[in-house]
Amino acid sequence: MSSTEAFSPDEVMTVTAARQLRDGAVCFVGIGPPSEAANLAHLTHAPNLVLIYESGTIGTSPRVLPLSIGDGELAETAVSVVSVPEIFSYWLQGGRIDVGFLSAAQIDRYANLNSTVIGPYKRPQVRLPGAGGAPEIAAAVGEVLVMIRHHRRAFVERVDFLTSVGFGRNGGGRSGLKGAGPTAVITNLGVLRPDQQTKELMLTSIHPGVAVSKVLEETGWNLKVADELSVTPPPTDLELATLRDLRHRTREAHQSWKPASG
Amino acid sequence: MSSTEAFSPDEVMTVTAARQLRDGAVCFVGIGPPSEAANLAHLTHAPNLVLIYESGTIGTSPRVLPLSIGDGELAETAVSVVSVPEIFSYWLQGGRIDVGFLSAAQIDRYANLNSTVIGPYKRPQVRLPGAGGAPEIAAAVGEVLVMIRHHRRAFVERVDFLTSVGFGRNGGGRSGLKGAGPTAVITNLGVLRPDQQTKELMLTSIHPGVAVSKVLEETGWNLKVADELSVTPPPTDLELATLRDLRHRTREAHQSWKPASG
Amino acid sequence: MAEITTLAEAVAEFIHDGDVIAMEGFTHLIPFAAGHEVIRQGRRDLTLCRLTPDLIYDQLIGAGCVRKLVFSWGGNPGVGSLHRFRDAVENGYPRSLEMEEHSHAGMAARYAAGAAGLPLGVLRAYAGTDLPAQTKSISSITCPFTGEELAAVAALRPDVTVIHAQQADWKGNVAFWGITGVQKEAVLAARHSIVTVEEVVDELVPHGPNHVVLPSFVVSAVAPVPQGCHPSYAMGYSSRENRFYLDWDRISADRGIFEEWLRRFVLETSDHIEYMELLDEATAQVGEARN
Amino acid sequence: MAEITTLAEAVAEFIHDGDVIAMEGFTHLIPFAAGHEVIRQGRRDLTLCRLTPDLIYDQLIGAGCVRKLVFSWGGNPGVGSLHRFRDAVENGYPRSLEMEEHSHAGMAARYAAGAAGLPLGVLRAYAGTDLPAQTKSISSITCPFTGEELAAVAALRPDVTVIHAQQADWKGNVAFWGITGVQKEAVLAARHSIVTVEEVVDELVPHGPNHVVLPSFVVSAVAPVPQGCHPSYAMGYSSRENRFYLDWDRISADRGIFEEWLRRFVLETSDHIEYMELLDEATAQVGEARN
Repeated sequence: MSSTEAFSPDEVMTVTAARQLRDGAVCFVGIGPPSEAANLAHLTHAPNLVLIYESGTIGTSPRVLPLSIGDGELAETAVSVVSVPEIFSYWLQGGRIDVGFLSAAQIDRYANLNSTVIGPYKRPQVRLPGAGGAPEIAAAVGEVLVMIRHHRRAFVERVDFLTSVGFGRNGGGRSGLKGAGPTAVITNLGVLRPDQQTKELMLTSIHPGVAVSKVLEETGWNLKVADELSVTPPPTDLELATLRDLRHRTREAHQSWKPASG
Repeated sequence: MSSTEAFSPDEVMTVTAARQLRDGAVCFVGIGPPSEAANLAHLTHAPNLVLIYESGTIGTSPRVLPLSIGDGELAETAVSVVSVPEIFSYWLQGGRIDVGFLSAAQIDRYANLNSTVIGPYKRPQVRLPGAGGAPEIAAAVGEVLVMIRHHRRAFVERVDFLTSVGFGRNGGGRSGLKGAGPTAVITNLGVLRPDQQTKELMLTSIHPGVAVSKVLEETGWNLKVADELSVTPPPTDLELATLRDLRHRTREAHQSWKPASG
Repeated sequence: MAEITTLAEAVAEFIHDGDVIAMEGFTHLIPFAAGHEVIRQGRRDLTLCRLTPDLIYDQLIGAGCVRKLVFSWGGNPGVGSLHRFRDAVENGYPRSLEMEEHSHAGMAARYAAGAAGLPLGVLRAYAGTDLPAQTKSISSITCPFTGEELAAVAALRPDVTVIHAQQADWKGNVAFWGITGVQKEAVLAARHSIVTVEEVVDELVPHGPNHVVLPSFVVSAVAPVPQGCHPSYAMGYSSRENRFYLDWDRISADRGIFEEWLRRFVLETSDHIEYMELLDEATAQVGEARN
Repeated sequence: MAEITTLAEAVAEFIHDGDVIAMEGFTHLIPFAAGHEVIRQGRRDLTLCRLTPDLIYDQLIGAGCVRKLVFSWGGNPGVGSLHRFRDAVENGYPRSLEMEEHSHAGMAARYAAGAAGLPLGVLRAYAGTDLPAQTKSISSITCPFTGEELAAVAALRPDVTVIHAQQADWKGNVAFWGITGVQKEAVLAARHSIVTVEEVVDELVPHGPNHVVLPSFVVSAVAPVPQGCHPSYAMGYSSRENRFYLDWDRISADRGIFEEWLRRFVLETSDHIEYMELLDEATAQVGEARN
């Protein structure tokens, strides 16, 4: 089960993201791939992972993946449910969160994210949903994990709008912010991490069966590759079985559900 | 039952204070005489009076008078119980309170109140409990009712410490504040109200059987007497019976209880 | 004190052309029936405020009721775009849409400031982002104790806030529980408030997690509207109809299909009961057609 | 994650000489047992924070544990003065007492700012009063939107917050309900927190009005101490012992009587169980003597 044929790119992406979460961490989760990764971690190596959703549900244990950030099961299984103003003030801004997930339509070499517009703000070609909780997650959590599918339209030289800050337009943009910022960008092709000094994202791990040239081709800037490029350890049998079982349960519960990163 | 022998000075004080509360008003209540007056109003002419205690209990209907601001019965009979930060931010500061009660160790001619120290702040002769909720009640409620027993040590030319503002040291101190400030000072001898223009307190009503000279003697400044000085209507049979019944019930429930204004 | 009335009367009395309106509900308890009634009564030039202007605001925007949107995340949760919202922003259809854009934290702080009677909320927000350059209601203050610069957002004080709750009692006290979002703050920040409820009960007793009670004296009108939050849900009363969110992607993607849907389901129904009946019929027909 | 331990161990581990400590509880759920344990362990030079430093702080001040008091109302509720507090302020006995004095609204805003990770709280407060002239942690800001001047208070961030709650579960999640005061904010503002509880239960289920749950990861230590809030009360577990508040007026009014009380009931008891037993005995004797 560890051959490259045995799992899909989105499965390795989810499994790799899940592995970043240490047991006992307090994790601010969004819907879609982050929720899948966090719940996978919770069900495998991190049973004491604390899952917090921005709907105000703290310490949830959903049996199936929620379809929305405010599914009833999140409230029913939570240790505590608080208001939205409180989740952002006392919990996120209050520095109670170890790790947060973000995604976006565009990312640049300093891990700045755009989920607002493609094109100019006043006359966009594409109006995206907007910031949501992202700007303050980016600023306040201990570390940020970014999950984003790898293609040239997403990995751009310059984001059209800076919705949430990675390391700023020139890599020096975190002064005054508490968290460490993005520590890993997990894609369906590999993992990028910021250079310790320059904060520029480098390819540090490549998923099994993916060519470096493919990653470079799908990146819209001149992506640096780490001297010690590793190959992502493939999903274990347990990880794959748990993920697939979770997806199966979710599909049974929500007939309209499709794997968010699939 | 309307002869002056039939009721005590503290009873007429409580009844007179209760009458200031219109039915349906939202009232921020303190322990002691204000609580007695507000509950009397609630049991007589103002069944829709909303009682709020600073412990966070909104819309209470205690069967007996609470001994502390946070008695269990206040929570048990409340429509809603909220935290102390919330009661001060969303409810008091938020402008949701029509009328608040205050008392103090000292009051001056502009209805400024002192409940902090007698003597200099750093080396007081008497250290009093301090501000509590008073400064913001004084500033934020629609109108303030002051209940205070009338004697020369309390009615002073100049308060030793300005704990909560009436009309400021010179009568012009409410700029920027929302509420109307004190509209009545109810004592065991009479009722003082601010002059519309100067904001200086004037004796506007005298309780049955009390001589004006007695009030002037117990006031530490040259108290003005209204041209149309009225005599406080004596407590009705219903008011007296209700008040005494409330006190009786309270005494039965709390054996250690004594009438707070008695 | 809240009056117990009908939704139609409450909208007629409290919501006027040009008003600033907040219809809140975070995934849970979204006041859809009230949104439809605003469309039926033909309100125009509204400024709509909401953290997550999902389907309910897509419908109002598409119906031409909206001049300005104050928001922080405008998508169809778990599905994708809000096509009527995008059509208004990208193409000015059916009319151009002014925008005042924040983050969730900023919007929450704005309502909380409004509820607290303050002109501003102070928070750590927007750092390093392009939002402050676009949004006038974002500024900054300097902490007098530490010298730190912090974000300031202008208080949000809607003319009317509309929410859906599980219960009210006959005095007009309102109770809701589960995911309670920013509804309490949005109601307390507003001059008036309309609450649709699943049912009116004799006595409110604590239910479920995070039970919130709004006393009657902060509520203007209570209107019983069972399922008034469909396709959102009311914990203890209904489940989220995820299928509708998926269907909406198709309905809203095309101007003609949307306008036909709006005419048939909203403009030509008289109230939420008729709307739900028609929706049930249509769903049954689709079900049969699929079989 | 909270460890479930004894009160003595929790105090020994987390509370040190010179620390800034908040013991909160608004009439309800006041952590008396923890206060006694701090006295037993002989802590000195503490800065004590509390909206209402009632009997619990009167005891700590009289015992000589306290260098500074941060507060908003210092009285014996419904009874009168705190004589040990007054003796310290008026006469410097048993030592002089620094003060940082606020209003309730200001103290609440300071904890809330601490909980929210902000350096300041902004509120309408202290207008026209003499408090800002005495208190360095009161300042002002100007609203960038309206130009209004508003009060600013410095965030309060205790080293340790101590509270009493009705229940915890075995994971260390804590639940309390009824009048919940500022305890949530005080815990979230602090670096560490100690929670004494009436009981540890297998599962926390919503109880009574205003049910608050603190998840285990924001609590440092949970110690089961039944009646740990006596003579205050725990809704659902005990009633307020009003008699003790009246008796305290007499006990605390005289230095000698206070010091004898402190020696006998606190310093020479080993824990809260022994303290409560002794108190019950003494009460029975007084009862007999009165008959």
